[in-house]
Amino acid sequence: MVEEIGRTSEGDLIINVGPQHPATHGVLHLVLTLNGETIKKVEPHLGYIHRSIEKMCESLSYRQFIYVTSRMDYLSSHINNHGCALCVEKGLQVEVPQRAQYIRVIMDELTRIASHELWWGAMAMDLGAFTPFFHAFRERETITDIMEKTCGARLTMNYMVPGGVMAELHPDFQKDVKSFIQLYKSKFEEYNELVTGNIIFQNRMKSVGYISYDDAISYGCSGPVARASGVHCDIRKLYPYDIYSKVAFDEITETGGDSYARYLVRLKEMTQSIRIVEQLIDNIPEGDFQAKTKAVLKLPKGEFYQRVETARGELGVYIVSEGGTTPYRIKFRSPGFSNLSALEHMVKGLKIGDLVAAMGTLDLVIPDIDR
Amino acid sequence: MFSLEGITTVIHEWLNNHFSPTLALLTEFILVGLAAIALFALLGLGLVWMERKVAAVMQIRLGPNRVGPKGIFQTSADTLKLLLKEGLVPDGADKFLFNLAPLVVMIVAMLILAPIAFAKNLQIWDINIGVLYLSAISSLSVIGIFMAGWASNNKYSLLGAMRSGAQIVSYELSAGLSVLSIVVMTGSLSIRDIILSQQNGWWIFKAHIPALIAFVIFIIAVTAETNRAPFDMAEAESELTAGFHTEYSGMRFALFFLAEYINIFIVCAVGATLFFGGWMPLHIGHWQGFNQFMDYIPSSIWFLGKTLGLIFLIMWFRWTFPRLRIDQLLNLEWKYLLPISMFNLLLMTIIAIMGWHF
Amino acid sequence: MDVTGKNKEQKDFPGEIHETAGGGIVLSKLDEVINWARSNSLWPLTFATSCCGIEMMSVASAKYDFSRFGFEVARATPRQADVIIIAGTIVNKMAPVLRRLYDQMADPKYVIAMGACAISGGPFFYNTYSVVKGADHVIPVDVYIPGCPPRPEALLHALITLQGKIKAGLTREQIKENSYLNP
Amino acid sequence: MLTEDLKIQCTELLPAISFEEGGEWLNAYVASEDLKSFLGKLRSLPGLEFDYLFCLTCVDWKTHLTMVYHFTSTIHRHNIVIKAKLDNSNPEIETVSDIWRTAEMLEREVYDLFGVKFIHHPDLRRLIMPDDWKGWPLRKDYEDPVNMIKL
Repeated sequence: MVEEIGRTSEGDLIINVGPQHPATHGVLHLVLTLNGETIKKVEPHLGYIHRSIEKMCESLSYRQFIYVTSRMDYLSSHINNHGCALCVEKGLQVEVPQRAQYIRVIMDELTRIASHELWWGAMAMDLGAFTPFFHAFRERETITDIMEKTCGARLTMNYMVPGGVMAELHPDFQKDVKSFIQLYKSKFEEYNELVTGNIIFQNRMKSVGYISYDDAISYGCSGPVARASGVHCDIRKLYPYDIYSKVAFDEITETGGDSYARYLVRLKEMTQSIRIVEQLIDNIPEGDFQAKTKAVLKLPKGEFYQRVETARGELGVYIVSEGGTTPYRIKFRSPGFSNLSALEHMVKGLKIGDLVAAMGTLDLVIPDIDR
Repeated sequence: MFSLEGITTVIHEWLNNHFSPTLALLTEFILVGLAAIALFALLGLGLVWMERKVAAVMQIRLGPNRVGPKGIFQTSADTLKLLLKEGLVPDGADKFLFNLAPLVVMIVAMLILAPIAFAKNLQIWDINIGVLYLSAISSLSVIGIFMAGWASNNKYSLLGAMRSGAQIVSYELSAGLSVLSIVVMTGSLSIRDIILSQQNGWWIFKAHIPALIAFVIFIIAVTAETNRAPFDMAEAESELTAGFHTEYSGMRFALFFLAEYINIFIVCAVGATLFFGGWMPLHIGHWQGFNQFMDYIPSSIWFLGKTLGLIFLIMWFRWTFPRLRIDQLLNLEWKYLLPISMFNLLLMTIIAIMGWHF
Repeated sequence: MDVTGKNKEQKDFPGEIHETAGGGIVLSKLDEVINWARSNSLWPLTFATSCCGIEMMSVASAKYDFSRFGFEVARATPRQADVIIIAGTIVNKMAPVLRRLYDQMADPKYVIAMGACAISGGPFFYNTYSVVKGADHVIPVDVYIPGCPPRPEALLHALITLQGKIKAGLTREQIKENSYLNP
Repeated sequence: MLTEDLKIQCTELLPAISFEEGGEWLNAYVASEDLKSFLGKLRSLPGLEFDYLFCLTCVDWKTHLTMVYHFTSTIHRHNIVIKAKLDNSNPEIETVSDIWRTAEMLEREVYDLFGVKFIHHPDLRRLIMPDDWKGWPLRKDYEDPVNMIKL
């Protein structure tokens, strides 16, 4: 079908977007079939960052494999680790101390805010506005500093281990988080002024990349992408883990189904995450931060599945155990993979600019898709 | 009062006294050419530096500050590097057009410089159809961009060039109409006459709200014509990697880069001339004292100040607005700006005929 | 020679000023001026494969701000970029693409391998069927930064080291060029 | 719907179904020939309506492969896991990509990594590995003497 000069037999233009392209946020490769500026077909090609994490996990112990998952969806590495830790705990039937549960949820939510901040900046950059990126990073760096103090890393934290968390909180943790909340609240209005209220931005976003309720379900979308189409799919609400059942927060849904709705969902989610952190930060109970577990973990024979809500959607950790010290098979159900599969449906018949806008609001992290 | 006029007159007289008139004219040609090229280089370096500093301020950063005081030599280093960088020509490219395109863009930018009045009596060529000349020449730059896009044999470049063509051709109209509205007021196409007609106040104040509308349309249209964000469809970094100059490297890319800033300077200079009186100091009606006080500031400072103010405005756009989509861009022009500017021109004509302006 | 150029007197611009009667005259070697320009104008390619890319973005952000050194003109097209920062793992499928990107860049070009994956295939990913064990199997690398991911300061340090290397004439290309001239 | 009710309803739909005890959700084994029609019913029958396929994968058990489908219903909020054993040497199964569109990409991934052929799949090509790649990397017998260290 594809001729040498990059035209189909119908005379449509075929262009490659990626693997190195500023809008793909990594090494996604899209093959677009264009009629003028109008997109006729989008074909994703994956594997440019396929590091075979699933195969590798088969030879790593239950403590070790969690480290690798930080590198999967590196923007919500805490949540990845959390999901894996929960799945191992499910197999071990370990009760996690209350303190660890609180710490985990606070960390998850801070990660979610940091991830959404970065998305906000990167998405604005995709649309051609450079300044929001720097404003988003101003707040994001504060979170990174908090993480660094407690976890010792800025990005790939590896803080959650089976049985709890790896280390005690930094003494300044609560103070820092509170000052971050103050900062965030004082700056949040800027986000709306700079981007949300901008008429060009709204025109670029509204009724672009529409996906209906039924299609969102059929394509297996999750997270903000599905919630923007009105699907209730927040794992934190539906299948609460740790202490999510005890905290009050709203599941944000929109009915628009377009890029603008996805944008709003993420923006409002940041506020909800702040709300969760505010509820928990003063009430972290005293006690152990880690349950007593054996040095070498052995999961009983069986299959364990744990779903968690990352910043991008539903992450599933599926462990098949043969009773040994290493998993027999691990599958990560990554949110980005399913969200990406809906891309073609979203942008067919739109312009190239819309592809960038739709892809920006999908918030793809390519290593999470390729694994 | 300090004036650049003195310098030019001295040179002119000295040359004519010592050489034959023909030789003097030729020497003047060369001098003017050299001055223009030097101005180009200076403007390019200065404006790129300014842009990076403006961006830094908008983005709560510091901007270049390591190379020279406040980083003022940063752009010199960049230019020198680009000069020395390998200039690649892709295999599939049409080599002749590929090499010609940056030159066309550059030559066009140089040509528009001719009728601009930099200070009182400092004008390369006081042509009596100055404004028409500006409009005519500035629309040529699209040919260079088309050439670049086509000759690169790259689909991104081609898309960028196609976008640029559609964009420049359409925004030419509103830019032209808003320029016309000032011409209607002045009754002359000559840049000199337009500036002199603002002796008792700038047109943006004298011609009431229609002039303001014309100015807003002018600024939007020229931002689009110079391919600047939010209308940088031809470049569209996040969509087309680098648009029409995707395949350009080294010196050829530097020429495009330079031409962009020269074009900004020129359109802002034209804007300042038409709406803010060019080198004409701020005069208010018949307030003799105030007007005389204003005259103490040299005319070149007035001109540069106004132009830089407008350039800052255009840079401000770039660093805050998201990019438009191609169909929205064309809708904006054909459905909004063009009808508004036509109506505005009518209004201006009525004001001019009835003498309602100050 | 010291790569960071510390043994020389720190100067903004190569060359020296000779005081003469009518003012100063700047004398300097052409090579040094060229190296000065090249080292102070390193435009990176917007290229990132994984986690390190986020730290690369952090370096661009206001807190670390590599625009101070004039690095902020990130070019999306390899033709106009000077330095490619390999931020993240390179897998077998990506390797030809990386090679092609490098080939598309105009000389002189420099390469920084950022993070453990780009240096050696990573702290974890050495035992897989798909990962290239170090980007220097594909393209030559000038500066390596360890870390997983390296801190933004580390990337800044790497860029400054690269500047020093260019100024000292010790990059791969410069050495190659000299060996042609003085065999 | 409770697990017990689900069990009864599934047995009614497909008498040959067998259940696996243990696990968080209902685990059911279905013969690979029956899978497509059975899953079609799971999707459409009122009261079941498993409209959300959230995980589709394969497990290599050395003697055979097992396809694993995780379903949930966004209406009734119940979950089910359907498994189908496949022959190791020539694994083939009907595609479900026309029922759940997310399956198209997921099945391509499984094909790529396990070599399971999905019959009637609209576009069954390698998704992740290069097109000229030999072998199915996630199979247990996959060996790469160059790149992988045997532990």
